[in-house]
Amino acid sequence: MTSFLPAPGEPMPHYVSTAPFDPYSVEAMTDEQVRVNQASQLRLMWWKFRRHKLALASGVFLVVLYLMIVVCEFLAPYNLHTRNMDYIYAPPQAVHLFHEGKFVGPFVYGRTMTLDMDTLKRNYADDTNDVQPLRFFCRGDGYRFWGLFESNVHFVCPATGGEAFFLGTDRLGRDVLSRIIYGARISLTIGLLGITVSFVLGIVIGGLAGYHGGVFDLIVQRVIEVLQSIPSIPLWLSLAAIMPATWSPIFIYLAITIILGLLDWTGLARAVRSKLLALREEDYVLAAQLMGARSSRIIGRHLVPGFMSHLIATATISIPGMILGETALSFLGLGLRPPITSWGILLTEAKSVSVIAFYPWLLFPTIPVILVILAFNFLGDGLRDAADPYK
Amino acid sequence: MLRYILWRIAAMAPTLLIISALVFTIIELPPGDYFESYVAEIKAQGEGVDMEQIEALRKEYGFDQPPVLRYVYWLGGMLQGDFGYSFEYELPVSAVVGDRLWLTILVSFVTIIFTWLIAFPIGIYSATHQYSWGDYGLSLMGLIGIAIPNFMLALILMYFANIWFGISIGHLMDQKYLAEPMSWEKAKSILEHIWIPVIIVGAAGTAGMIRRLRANLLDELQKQYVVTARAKGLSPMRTLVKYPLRMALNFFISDIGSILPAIISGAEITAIVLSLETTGPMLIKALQSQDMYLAGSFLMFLAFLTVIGVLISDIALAILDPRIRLQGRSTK
Amino acid sequence: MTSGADLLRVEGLRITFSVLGGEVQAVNNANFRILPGKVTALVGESGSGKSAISQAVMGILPNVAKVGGKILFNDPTTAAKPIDLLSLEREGEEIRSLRGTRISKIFQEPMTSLSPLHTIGNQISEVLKIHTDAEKAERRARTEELLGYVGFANPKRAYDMYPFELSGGMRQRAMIAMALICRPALLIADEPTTALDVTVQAQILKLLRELQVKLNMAMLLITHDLGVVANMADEVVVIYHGQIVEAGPVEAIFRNPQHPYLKGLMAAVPHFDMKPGERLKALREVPVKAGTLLGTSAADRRTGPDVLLSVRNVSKTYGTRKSSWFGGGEDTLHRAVDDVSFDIRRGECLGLVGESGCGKTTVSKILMRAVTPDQGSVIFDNGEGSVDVLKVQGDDLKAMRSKIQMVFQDPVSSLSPRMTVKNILSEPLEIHGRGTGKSREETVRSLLQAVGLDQRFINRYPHSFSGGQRQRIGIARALALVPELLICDEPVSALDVSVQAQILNLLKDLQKELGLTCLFISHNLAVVDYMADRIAVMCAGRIVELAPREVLMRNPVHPYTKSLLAAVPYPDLDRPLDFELLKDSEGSDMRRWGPQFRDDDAGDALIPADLGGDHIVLARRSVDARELRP
Amino acid sequence: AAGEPAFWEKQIADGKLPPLAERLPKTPRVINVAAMGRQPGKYGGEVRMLIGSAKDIRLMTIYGYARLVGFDEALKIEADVLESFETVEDRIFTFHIREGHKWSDGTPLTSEDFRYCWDDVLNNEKLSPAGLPTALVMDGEAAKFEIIDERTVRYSWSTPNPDFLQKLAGAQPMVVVMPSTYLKQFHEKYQEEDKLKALMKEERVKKWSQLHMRMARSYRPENPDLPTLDPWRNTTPLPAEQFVFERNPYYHRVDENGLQLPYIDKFVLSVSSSALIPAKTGTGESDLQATGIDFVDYTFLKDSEKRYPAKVLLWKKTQGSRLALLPNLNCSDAVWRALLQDVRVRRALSLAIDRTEINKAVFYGLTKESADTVLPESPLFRPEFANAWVAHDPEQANALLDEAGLTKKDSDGIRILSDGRAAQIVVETAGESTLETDVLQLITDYWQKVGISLFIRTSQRDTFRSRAVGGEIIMSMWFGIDNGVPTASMNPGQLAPTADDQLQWPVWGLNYLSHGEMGQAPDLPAAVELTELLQRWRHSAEDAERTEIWSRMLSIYTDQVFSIGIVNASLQPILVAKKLRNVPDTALYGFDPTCYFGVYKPDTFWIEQEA
Ligand SMILES: Nc1ncnc2c1ncn2[C@@H]1O[C@H](COP(=O)(O)OP(=O)(O)OP(=O)(O)O)[C@@H](O)[C@H]1O
Ligand SMILES: Nc1ncnc2c1ncn2[C@@H]1O[C@H](COP(=O)(O)OP(=O)(O)OP(=O)(O)O)[C@@H](O)[C@H]1O
Ligand SMILES: [Mg+2]
Ligand SMILES: [Mg+2]
Repeated sequence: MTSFLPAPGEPMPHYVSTAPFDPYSVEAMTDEQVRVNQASQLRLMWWKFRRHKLALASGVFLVVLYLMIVVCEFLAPYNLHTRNMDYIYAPPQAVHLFHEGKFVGPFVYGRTMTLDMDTLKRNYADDTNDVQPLRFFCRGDGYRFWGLFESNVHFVCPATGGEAFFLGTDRLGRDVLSRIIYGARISLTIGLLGITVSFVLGIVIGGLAGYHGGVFDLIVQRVIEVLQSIPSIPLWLSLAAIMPATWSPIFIYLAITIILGLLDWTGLARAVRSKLLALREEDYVLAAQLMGARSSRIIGRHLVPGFMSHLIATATISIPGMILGETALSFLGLGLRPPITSWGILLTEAKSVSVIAFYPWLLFPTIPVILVILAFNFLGDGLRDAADPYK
Repeated sequence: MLRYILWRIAAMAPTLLIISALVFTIIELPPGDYFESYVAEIKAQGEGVDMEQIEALRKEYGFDQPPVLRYVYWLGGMLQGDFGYSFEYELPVSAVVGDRLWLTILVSFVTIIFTWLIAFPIGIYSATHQYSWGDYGLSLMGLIGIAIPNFMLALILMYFANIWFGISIGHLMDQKYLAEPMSWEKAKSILEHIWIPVIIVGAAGTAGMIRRLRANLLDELQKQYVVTARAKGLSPMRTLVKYPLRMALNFFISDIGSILPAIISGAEITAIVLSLETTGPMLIKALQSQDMYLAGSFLMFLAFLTVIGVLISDIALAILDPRIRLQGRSTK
Repeated sequence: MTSGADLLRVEGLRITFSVLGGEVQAVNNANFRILPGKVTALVGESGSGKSAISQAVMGILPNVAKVGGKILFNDPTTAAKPIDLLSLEREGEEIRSLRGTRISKIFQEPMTSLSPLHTIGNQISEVLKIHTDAEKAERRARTEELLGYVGFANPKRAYDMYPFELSGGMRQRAMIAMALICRPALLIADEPTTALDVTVQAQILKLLRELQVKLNMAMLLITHDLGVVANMADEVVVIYHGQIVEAGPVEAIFRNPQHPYLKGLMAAVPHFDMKPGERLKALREVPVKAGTLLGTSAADRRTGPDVLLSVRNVSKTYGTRKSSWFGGGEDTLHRAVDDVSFDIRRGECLGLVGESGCGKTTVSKILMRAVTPDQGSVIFDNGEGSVDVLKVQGDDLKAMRSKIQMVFQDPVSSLSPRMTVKNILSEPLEIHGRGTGKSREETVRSLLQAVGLDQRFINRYPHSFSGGQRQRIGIARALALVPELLICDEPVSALDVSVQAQILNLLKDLQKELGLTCLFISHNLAVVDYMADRIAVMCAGRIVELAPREVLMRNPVHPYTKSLLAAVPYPDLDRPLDFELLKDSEGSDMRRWGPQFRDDDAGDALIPADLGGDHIVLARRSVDARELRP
Repeated sequence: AAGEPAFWEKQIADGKLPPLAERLPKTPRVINVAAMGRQPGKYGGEVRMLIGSAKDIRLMTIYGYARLVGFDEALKIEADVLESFETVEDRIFTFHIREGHKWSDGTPLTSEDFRYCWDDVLNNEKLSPAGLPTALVMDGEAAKFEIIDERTVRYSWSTPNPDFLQKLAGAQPMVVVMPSTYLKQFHEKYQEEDKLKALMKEERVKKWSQLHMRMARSYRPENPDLPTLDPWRNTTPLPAEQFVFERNPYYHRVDENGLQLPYIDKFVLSVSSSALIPAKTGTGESDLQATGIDFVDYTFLKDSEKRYPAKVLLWKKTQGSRLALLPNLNCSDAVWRALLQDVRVRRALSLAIDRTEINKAVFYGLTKESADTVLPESPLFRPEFANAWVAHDPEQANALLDEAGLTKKDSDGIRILSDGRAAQIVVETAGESTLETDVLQLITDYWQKVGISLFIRTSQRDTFRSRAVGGEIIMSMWFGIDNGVPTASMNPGQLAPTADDQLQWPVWGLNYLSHGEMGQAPDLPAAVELTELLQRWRHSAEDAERTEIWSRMLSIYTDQVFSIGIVNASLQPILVAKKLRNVPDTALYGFDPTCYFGVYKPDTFWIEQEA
């Protein structure tokens, strides 16, 4: 279109557009717009979330992981407690596809162990003549699936009579990979319980204190102060000492996690409170009040969303603390005990310098921990963006 | 404001009182007492003990009296600056703690500074360069830092620091400097050692801080007042620091109260693994052996730090945000 | 060099916003120019892209926006060639050295545009800090001086105040001060005076004029107030739906409007000579099917006592901080509302006008129980028994909340930033349990239609709307519950006259059909004149005059009322504001009022004097009513 | 002078210290180093050692091993600090002090020091509120103490007291002599009240008895001023993270060349967390290390030989069993108590264990599968003790359990108890290392095969004793008898219920310990017999009789399987710096009776200085 503008500095002509004018005209909506127009807020958020590929991938990864912990008996090549006394501290075994240039499918070489009596080290050597093809959907260690029915089908097993330790074995000859797979069960569930408890408490209490202020806030603040003053380790020690001896270790651990959750809300509550102290002065809060909204609604619908990013970040960042929380407990001799295992336990088993020096494969459990933490964080990022109106 | 501060300080007294009662309960909670664990420890080493001697000691220290009375004595003592007696060391608590307190505070402060120095720039960078490679990379590093348990990080760092740099394993300094007064050499040795605990203890906090700072900043960066600041011609950095960062600091400041105690207690495991000359291992040991006055006084010290921290945090919050400072007065 | 003569030249500007589900074309091929020292007014419908253009000039469009075209800026102080502002690096050195000093902007929404954590003095003087080498003390002095110019009674105190302590108009003036402090070559004023009463507005316009002359400052004036345009502009550009439909010298535009949109606009302006019952001519008339739309029948509304709400002797004092923080308790007190009494009658519309910062918003908030007064009572009686608004609790309170609703003065901050329009509008219905999910969505859609908003917007967040659109969301929300009393605090200030007409008509219809009672706060006297049955005039926390509309308009008694009426700008080139004359009128300066209206220390308190015929004026006890008559 | 350690040169030159001849007793104890099969050494050097807590400075008292009388390497009692001693019927003990023997501060050691200890400390109610140590009381009769002359004292009883010398020779010796000259200043009888008050204030204690106790503690030498007779004396006051022990200038032993022992000038003990000790040891931070490192660290330590000039030795531990399961015969659960008191059950549990596999998996096959009994190194050893019920025989185990009435099994194959519960045993362990839990996991599997399920619970060590006494513990994992290399003249108390920390019968032990006031007397015939045998031993003065009693007790103990031993003769790695000489390559390692290094005379260790 040509410009009606006069040359610079020249007087302005009177320009009138000749385009047709209809005050009632509206642009036709594209299909996309119609869809957006009818969608609910959740759906909108899902659409926005979908655009964040990494978050999506993380979400899928986590879903798969959680599905996996349901069937870990099947996925793990060995049982949690299967030992092989002939393969103590065996390093990871590589999976090969070609033997002497010929394709034979996935297989591992058999191994021979020699014990060096001078240094008391076990040395393992691949026996390249002993090809042990892996079996899939095969029969191996028997287990009781979810304590319900007997089975012995595994996704992958070593050749009959052979062994395959993809991530090596520990000091009792137990398969590290299988233990990692089993460990996920505890690590991915119990810790999250603690987070949930502390989050709910933190948001509710902090929200009420920040929104209402006054005497309630005063009391909550003092309670928080008191709770924050008690460091967790003495608490663990005392709690562990008074837990009835007859409770099973997993139950005790569960109880401690929940109690910790019950005590851990303070930091979050303070953050929520101080943020709300500021936010509650906003006009939109007043508007909601004048509509007759109850505090729960104002906190839940108006204030907390404004704080969502922080909450998501805090949640994702406290996940490692919860997954690994037991390592600190175990370190003090209070954590989970065999026969149960978790990633934290697997890691505490590697608590001497000699492991780092000689058996570094026992550090493998850090990898799933890192992956899970990354996944949760990227998922959190995606959620944050989905909830962000400015995106 | 002044009145508020005075009032807050006055409110600390009852809080501390309640805390002291709680602390006492927590220490009392586990069955048995110091003498019990003392006997156990001695016996575990195959030595013999004279139970009657122990009984006599128990009387000596008033363990035949009801806990409430002992609590009152302890509290009374503390008010007079007497923090009680360590059974384990058979010395007054104040004598036992000695240098450890200063080293603890040193480590904690260095850690806090380290955390901030790293977390703030990275957090800001991550927020302003969301989804850039830098954002991903730095986040990744921080997250890996928290994904590895402290004790393991400690072992790994310690081991490789020894292998690669020849730094002696563990501790805050070469042990030959332990008994010596401060000197250039000693300071150097401390510097050589302190980075390991600082990195380990700081790792978790740093990552947490980066992520939360980033999240909070991302929320603020879009606000209209940021646009206004840009429209004034303020440079992006200055804009960020003066406006959104200050807003985003809310969460950070509200948490100041627990930073120091969190670092001190978060460092406990690390301190044990690294055998640092800080209060952490001593506290844990005291708790385990039920050396109750030692443990109790430590805990009260931590509590005191917390309470002071919360006070500072409340005041800082009021300075930071006038809406909080003038709450209840301005609008209602 | 010919091109040197245009200060700003916008050529083929295109702005699109990408939103979920597609793109919004906000500006489409806009061309205009601004001459140095001259004023170009940009008028147009709400949401037509005016603010977007101004943002493009400043380079502060949000990330989701895409821009095309050219914006050439030719700084008269430098001899260099014109710079294309769009080609500059987004946050680069070059553009930053222009922002704030050479080009500055008065933002449309002053509340959110100011940081709540910093005093306004700090925020204003910061501009000096960035662009000049002035020392701290000097910066403060210059800031205070300017605050005085823009009408702050006590600039020293104002310097240390936080935005949330200021009234809407005061924030706007702070914003203006911020834009002017570095004496820019080009000032973009986006609705600079919407929150100001006419006297202050006149004062500001005068100030702008002076600067324009003295500093050769050019101005891009974005406004809906054709009166202001007529008084200020040299050239006018009319924009509709992102497209420029008419442009030309102000003379041509006013005397010879051509485009149907502009004609409609002119026709929609409310004026003082309207006959009772005459309707405004909106560009688009939306028939209100009030009954069905809002789901309540009006019949049962008409019963009940005559007075719906009665306000007696309410006062509200704000403590002001001393600038030092350890100042302890000796705050100075500021009376925001001072012994105010009035009634709102069932079915009427009471207009409330007055000086900016005189306490109108505070009064309205007291009625809503958003602010607790120091003393006084507010009784609400809709026939189901009277309730003391200030004391009611629990379910009664909730019930009352559904009957009194408010349209906030600042539309942005009163909308939850993280809720979509749909959620915002259906929230009151949810709270009070009205309807089902489906029926609520229906209601939301009809509300949107009623206030003239596109259905397409239903899933957008508040920040992606233009000022006027947001204001309409606020109105729609207040209407959702079909309240009995609606308090409107500047409900149409951000709307162009045509949409304003549409909204005003809507309110009128509702009033008629539903018996809606209304407290209407506005600075636009013509609008108040159109809407109100009775009008109350406030000054410095007190009601100085209250009378039926025609009486007040024809026969104002109080000197403040008179000066208000004198300061109204008319959209008529032949009735320009006489700035010189205005300076001499009394305005809100009490010292220049006649002695009968003055509250001297003589202990002779002011009381409302009844002049008969519902006409009340605040005067000395000892003065006879007849003396007050002019 | 020749033979003067360079360490003291300056002090002697300054006149602060008399020359060697005046410092040594007239008849020093001459250690013929060469005759021990070692190399006579040279003075000098410093040995670094790591300890887990400040309390471990007591190790120096144990390592130093200067006792009135002490064990030689063959565990025979010989005079050490004493010039000589005479015994009559194990009843009358006469001690002769070396002439000119001095405490480490130069004050002479005389019978006054014995008297002070006897009269003013042991028999002082405030200082010894619990009365005389048990070894000084025989059947209720306190010893008779006489001073014969300045250098001779005598202790006597009317019946034999075989424990007396043993106690004096122990790792933690009974104290009967104290540096009276130094200590009198802390005694109310000898010190003026206000001075005493001042001292109490200085030391921040409330009672003079506390003051005295603290200043006089010799086992854990926390008081650097306390004169000692040990080869090294502490110079660092508490609290500290590093303790320096330096040579005692008045030490009473010399080598065959007339050099005053010890050869080594200084021991530097650094406190480190116990978890770090292996790592630090493996990085060359210790010159002589045994505590804090365990068999599992061997590989790592061995590997460090490549980098640091050190070698790792393996000594044999003296414990009767490295790990033993102790069924609590006094547990409060009546059903379990009855079962555990049934010898068939104990035997079955023992038979069910595959010790060979445990040995192989956890100990590289280097230990010996054995019942909890004495080691072959003991003259009392007999193969049948070691082999009692240790064969891996699940069939017999099953049969025994069936016999014991546990015939019913549930669907998982776990036996059902008489009250219908499944046979689940919670085994508690202090679990300081993973060793215990690893072995327990293996045992879990073995027991599973005989229908017993095992649960592992780790608990704090300090509550063990009280919970065991309270009957809360059904079974625990601990180590076996402390002293696996006893001689007949050593007290066999560890085989009978004599203490409340014997987790297999804590209540019976408590009864014995409290002279029948607390707990319950054993009612199980075998346990009763053990108690009676112990009584006989205490009253016998004949070696032959004692040997017979020992055999009988060992036989009962192992046949009855009162503790289920797993393996013994496990190995203790000892890290020794290459430059450190005279450390035996193989030896027995244990607190009791070899006092860790003690009986191997660390004062004869020396450091080869590089040229
Ligand atoms: N961030 C955004 N995202 C999406 N759409 C936007 C955004 N900002 C503005 N818009 C849309 O662009 C159009 C023009 O907005 P603009 O603010 O320029 O209007 P305006 O002319 O200033 O109106 P008013 O007079 O009401 O302030 C409007 O339809 C608005 O909904
Ligand atoms: N929170 C507060 N703290 C202190 N003073 C306040 C506060 N809110 C309002 N005020 C003061 O009260 C007076 C009245 O304010 P109010 O908002 O009622 O004015 P208004 O009549 O609505 O003005 P405008 O037309 O400009 O919106 C002003 O002087 C303002 O400075
Ligand atoms: Mg606009
Ligand atoms: Mg207002």
